Amino acid sequence: MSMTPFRVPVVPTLKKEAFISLYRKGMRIDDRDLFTPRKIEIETGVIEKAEGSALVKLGNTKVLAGVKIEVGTPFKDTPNQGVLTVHAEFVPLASPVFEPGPPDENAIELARVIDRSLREVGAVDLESLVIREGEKVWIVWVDLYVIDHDGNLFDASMLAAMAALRTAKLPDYEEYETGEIEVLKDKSQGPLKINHTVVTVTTAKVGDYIIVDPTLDEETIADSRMVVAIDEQGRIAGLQKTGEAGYTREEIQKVFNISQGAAKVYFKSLEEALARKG
Amino acid sequence: MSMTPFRVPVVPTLKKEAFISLYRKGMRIDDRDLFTPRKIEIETGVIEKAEGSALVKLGNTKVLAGVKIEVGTPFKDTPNQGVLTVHAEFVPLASPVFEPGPPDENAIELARVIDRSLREVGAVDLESLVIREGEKVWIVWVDLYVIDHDGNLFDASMLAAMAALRTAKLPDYEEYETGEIEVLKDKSQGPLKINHTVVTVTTAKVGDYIIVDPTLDEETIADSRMVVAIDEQGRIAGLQKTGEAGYTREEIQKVFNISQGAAKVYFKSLEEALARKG
Amino acid sequence: MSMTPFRVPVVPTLKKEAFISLYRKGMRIDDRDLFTPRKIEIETGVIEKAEGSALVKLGNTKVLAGVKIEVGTPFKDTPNQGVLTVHAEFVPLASPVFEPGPPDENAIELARVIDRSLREVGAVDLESLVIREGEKVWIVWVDLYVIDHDGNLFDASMLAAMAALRTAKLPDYEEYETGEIEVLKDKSQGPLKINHTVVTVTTAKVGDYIIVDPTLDEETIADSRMVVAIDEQGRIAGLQKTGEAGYTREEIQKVFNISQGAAKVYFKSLEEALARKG
Amino acid sequence: MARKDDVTLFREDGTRLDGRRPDEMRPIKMEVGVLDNADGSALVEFGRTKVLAAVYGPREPVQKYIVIPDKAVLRVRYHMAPFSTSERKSPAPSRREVELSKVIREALEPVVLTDQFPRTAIDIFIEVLQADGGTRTTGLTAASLALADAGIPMRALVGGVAVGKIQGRLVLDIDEVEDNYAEADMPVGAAPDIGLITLFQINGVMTREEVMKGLDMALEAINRIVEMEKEVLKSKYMKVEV
Amino acid sequence: MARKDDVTLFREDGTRLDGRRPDEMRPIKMEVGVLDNADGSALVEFGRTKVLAAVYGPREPVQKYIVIPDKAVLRVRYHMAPFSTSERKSPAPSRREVELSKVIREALEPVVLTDQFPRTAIDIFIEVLQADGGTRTTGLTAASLALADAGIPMRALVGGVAVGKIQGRLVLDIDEVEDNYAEADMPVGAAPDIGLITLFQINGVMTREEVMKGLDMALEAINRIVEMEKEVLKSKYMKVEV
Amino acid sequence: MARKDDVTLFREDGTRLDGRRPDEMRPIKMEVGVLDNADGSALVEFGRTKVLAAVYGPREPVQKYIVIPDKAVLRVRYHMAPFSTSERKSPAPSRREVELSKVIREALEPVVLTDQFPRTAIDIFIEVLQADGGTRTTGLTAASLALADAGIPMRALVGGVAVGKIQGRLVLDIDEVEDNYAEADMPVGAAPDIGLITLFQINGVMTREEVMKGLDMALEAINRIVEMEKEVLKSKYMKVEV
Repeated sequence: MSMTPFRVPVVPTLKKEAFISLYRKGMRIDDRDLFTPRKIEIETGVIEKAEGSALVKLGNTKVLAGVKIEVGTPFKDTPNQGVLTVHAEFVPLASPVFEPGPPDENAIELARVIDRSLREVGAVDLESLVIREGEKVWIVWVDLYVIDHDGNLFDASMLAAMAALRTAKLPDYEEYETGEIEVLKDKSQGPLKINHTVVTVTTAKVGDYIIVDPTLDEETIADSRMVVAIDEQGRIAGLQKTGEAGYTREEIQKVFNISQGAAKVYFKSLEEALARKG
Repeated sequence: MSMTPFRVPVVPTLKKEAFISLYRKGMRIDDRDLFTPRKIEIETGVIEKAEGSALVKLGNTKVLAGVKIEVGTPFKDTPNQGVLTVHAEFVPLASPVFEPGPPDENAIELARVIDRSLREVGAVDLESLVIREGEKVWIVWVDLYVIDHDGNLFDASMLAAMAALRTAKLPDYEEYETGEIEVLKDKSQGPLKINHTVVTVTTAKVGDYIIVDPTLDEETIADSRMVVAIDEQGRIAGLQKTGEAGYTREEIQKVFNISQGAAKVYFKSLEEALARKG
Repeated sequence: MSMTPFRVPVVPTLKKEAFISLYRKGMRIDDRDLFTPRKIEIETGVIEKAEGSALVKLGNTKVLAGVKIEVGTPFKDTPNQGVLTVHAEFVPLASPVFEPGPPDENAIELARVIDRSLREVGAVDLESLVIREGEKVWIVWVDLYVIDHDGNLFDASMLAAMAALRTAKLPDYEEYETGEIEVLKDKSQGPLKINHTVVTVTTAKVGDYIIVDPTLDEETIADSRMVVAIDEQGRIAGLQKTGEAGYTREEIQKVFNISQGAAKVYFKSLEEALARKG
Repeated sequence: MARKDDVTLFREDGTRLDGRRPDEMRPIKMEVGVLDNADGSALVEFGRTKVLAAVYGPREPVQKYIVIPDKAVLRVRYHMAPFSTSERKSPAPSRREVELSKVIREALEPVVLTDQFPRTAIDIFIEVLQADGGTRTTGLTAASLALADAGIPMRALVGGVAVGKIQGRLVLDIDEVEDNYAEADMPVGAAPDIGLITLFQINGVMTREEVMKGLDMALEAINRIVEMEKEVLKSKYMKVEV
Repeated sequence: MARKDDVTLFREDGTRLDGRRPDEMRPIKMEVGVLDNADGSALVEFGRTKVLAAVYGPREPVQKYIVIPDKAVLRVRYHMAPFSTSERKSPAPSRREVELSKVIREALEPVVLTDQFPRTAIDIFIEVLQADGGTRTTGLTAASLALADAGIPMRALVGGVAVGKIQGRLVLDIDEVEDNYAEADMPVGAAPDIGLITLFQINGVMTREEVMKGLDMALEAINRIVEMEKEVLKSKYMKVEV
Repeated sequence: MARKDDVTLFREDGTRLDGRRPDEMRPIKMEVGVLDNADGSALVEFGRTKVLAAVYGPREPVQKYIVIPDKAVLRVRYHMAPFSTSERKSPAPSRREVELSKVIREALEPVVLTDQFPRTAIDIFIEVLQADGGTRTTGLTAASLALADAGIPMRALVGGVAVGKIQGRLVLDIDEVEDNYAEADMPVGAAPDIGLITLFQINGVMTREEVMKGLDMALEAINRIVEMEKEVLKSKYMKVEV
């Protein structure tokens, strides 16, 4: 059952007014303009035992993504494809309000939005992950681990997922006469085949303003958010309105303008980090 | 752990006295006599995508039954039989006191009583559900969905289950050389083979009175209830005392008298509805 | 999440002082000295339908162990070994503070300490439990059922586990041409092969004193406990510090002295009980 | 579930496989006060079926919101030990255990004087240690003894036994093998001193005459079971007095 | 997930497999007040998709700690009946159902006047009885009607419909078969009377132009859906008056 | 579990496979204040083992009934990230994680001055980011640093390390490969400044002499670990002062 979340009623109203009066001047509390994401740091290969990994810092938000690749069974209706699974955990060390336990609706929504965007652009070449058609394929697990929450978990998570996938290696294996597959964890067949790259851009609606990459403070006073997935060609590859307010048609146009701009910043940071890596 | 349910202590006592003084005159608040069930409406085929389905209205109580038939593995000790599984959910839209979550003891008891009665009379011809002995059989799922609770969920659920099963179609399938079975959802082999029909009759004990088909108001003030399953031949095909009071031997005799009478009403309604359909 | 357990703050302090002043004289409330376990009663074969079973009374603490042996699949990395699994339940009839539900951290810790000790000494001959290498092996379930809790559940549980295993019989089976295995519950291949015997000795630290086999009253006021597993040769076969205080190096030496002494008492009781039986 | 007609559950002389007459119960053992922590406890055996029951209360429940203002809440858990059955039973409560916890609670509600202890809980924990047929009725009998042992005021003691219909014949106190081949199984619980049947289920097909005949067999046996309960409680009481 | 390019989802005349034009909705049925216990209820059908919604409240929630001091808590459960899908759906809530419960709640938050009922809960239960595409938007429509039927004050009614992109073409109100082969699926919910889009998701790849064109198709359809809602509510209201 | 005797874990010169002497630890890295939201945090690495710890509190717990009138409740969660192990670990807490959460909590109880914060909770979250042996002792070390970083008053800092017995020889700070072939594994946690061993487990068979010798190896190493903790905390403190 989804439930209206509790927000302290008085304080945010004052804060919201203060924020809006800054927005009116095109400014934000952290000296950004309305349309620029925070500083982005992307470090890959941070978990050597994972097939791929990345730590993304988006301002003070930190998300760790780990890619594990294991042998499993394909879905019945796609016998000639590997499997991609995205899972997100909001571990309690990331925020005073996260509680231990199974993923809540926010963590589930995040994982599903990331998962759909990766899937719909065909980010991972699933056809290349077949070991024996209909029987044995590679399962690619993308685990998103939010470790410090200062707003905009979607964009940081997607960058981390993408950076981890782009640097992931496919393990080698041996096939026995019995048909059993043994994964050779220490040997690699080469990089995991990635066909497309996608980012998400989250904007928040605060009063009449649309701002990109909201901090936690801004999310708290925001009316609603829009998460737009965008591929290398600038196409829309997924979208999720999340939050309690509605949007006018005009606001949606504005969201697209802002998102397509910010997407370029994200793509640039990502490609630079990956180029540095090798 | 089963726990004494909470009942408001004062109001029901007054209501109970009022109801009993009516019973003394052979009357009930809804103008029925003590031994007649409420108006019964049975509509089948309400969920086209299910293999069988029925909506039963017993007074204001409404129960939807859906039958799904899938391929599965037989139980080890009955390799030459299909499998019948009954599941009940008291979804929260049915009553202000139902909470979302896994079935509670009442829903589990209801499903198990219905399941046992169907099984014991041999309602579904399980032998006809074998695809490959010991390996592949049809699994018949009967899902009972209580959507409006005004008392006597047992009888309404059993009528719904029976009507859904009696109108259910067995899907056709194709067997591949690999031995795999593909179910052809849009084609049917013909009706699911039903060998016997069974109904349950629920009576409530209120003071010295035994009344048939209690409403929710009557259940609230009842001392106890007896659910008697009865087959086409009038035999007892299952029984469950449910509720907090005990019965004398004489009261049990009386319950059987009343139940065998009411069973005929249920059988008649059921057969008429099925005849209209077929 | 593990949480500091609640203890009433005032009463135990007084009780603790009273207990310590007895310990100072080398005495305990139940007339034992500090280094002697309570009276031990071991009865085996109490559950005829289990492959092995034992009821152990250690003072007023009572633990029932049942061994069930079933056919299953070996672990991938040990294809030529059977499987030993230890599970403990603190059922609510054993203590006013046990609640129904899945095992809590105390029951899990107990099961894991017992399991590790049995495993590390090689108590059960796992190699003798292979039916078809890599495919079918015997799974030995040891279920520990605490039914009366008066302290020192570890030692009573280990004695019960050991007595049940030592008297357990391996079922016979029939293998069909299809490769399926049918267990013949009523026939036995002979005793389960046991290679080593192990006991645990629990001591409690109360102030400056180390006492063996604490009662529940003593556990309540104890600073900490040490569970030492000891094999037939007097070697240390496992250890677990459990409880909220730390130990000095000297205290640990003292714990070993006391534990190795008490282990002999446990071994003697166990062997006598098994000799009586056999 | 298997109902092979080629299995014979009766010998030529009409007795059952274990030598019992159709109306004969298995040997019954009852012991009270077997546990130290519980306020009351009992171990009851019907043949190889062994059930332990313990009672705690009346006490304040941990979850205070469950109390009822004008009486005690009865809480009953029927649970099977993992080693009690032929195949190991997972310790998580099954749907069957959930149902039987309810059925046994409702068999005790008419006899426990819960209105003497408003706003409290009386907890009854039933552990099946060995299952060989008739566990719910053995459990009910053990619960009755444990309640009495705990000094909980009761209108009357209750006892229980199951009647089976096997190859057309009614038999008392069926065991597991008989149950596997029975046409019907009818567990009955009753409080003979107040003339009330408090547990009543039928699983199977019977004529009404068979039901009433079986019910009378059960009630007659329960009379004897409850007399045994009284003996056991009296002898414990007397022992205490000595 | 399957996207076989050899499947044709359009006939030669440009109509869809079921004969609809690209911008044509399936037949819609709406009925309110279908349940007796609920404070408000509605059954809505878009073609073979059938969704039942019920509203309870404003009421005091059982778990009192969830209340909010200055408004009502909206609680929404989107749930699929086990028999609603081709393969039986396990009744335990799936991750998809958890997400859609949130998405639908957030589509209702902007229209329900929750600040009129502080410290209460308004519970909206949505049961998908038959799933043939568009269940979330049909559910949103049913929820809107059930809220109105319960007399909960609202800023505006909402309705929803999904637009799909199939073989490069935009089509309105896609059904399950179309969804299986769609390049993109875009569910939209809106409150036309206050000009707000309150539910908006895209699953798939579209150009920005396609999105805006599809959004306009959806908004135009939602206008008609909300008009139907008003008709149904009016006729029920009038009936009551008679 | 595998203990093949044909595997050699020592080189001819007596050093281990990774070149370490038997009493040599892996390279250790410690960093504090790595997270912004937590009141205190630390990242500690022992070779390839990486553990992150965060502390929140003293704070009022959400579930108010868990408080203790005369001291703070310590709550500890030891948890492994799904990507931390060779085979992906399911995120649901395993029985092992439940046990280790308790063992680590009990290793911290003797040093945290919980009586200074009655009726509050101090929450310690330990996330294993990469597991290569010694995760519980690395986690304990990280927790000690995070507590100090959070400004929680402590009697002393604690540190931990595991000693292994491999092919009859005692070795310090065993890694995963060594652990897989070890005869015994003995994790030790201690607070050298107050002379207390606060975490102590043995998994395997050892003589008493071996245990004491291994314990001394561990305690000597923990002295060094705790000195490193002090250095790291001092340098952070000094940085803040600048």
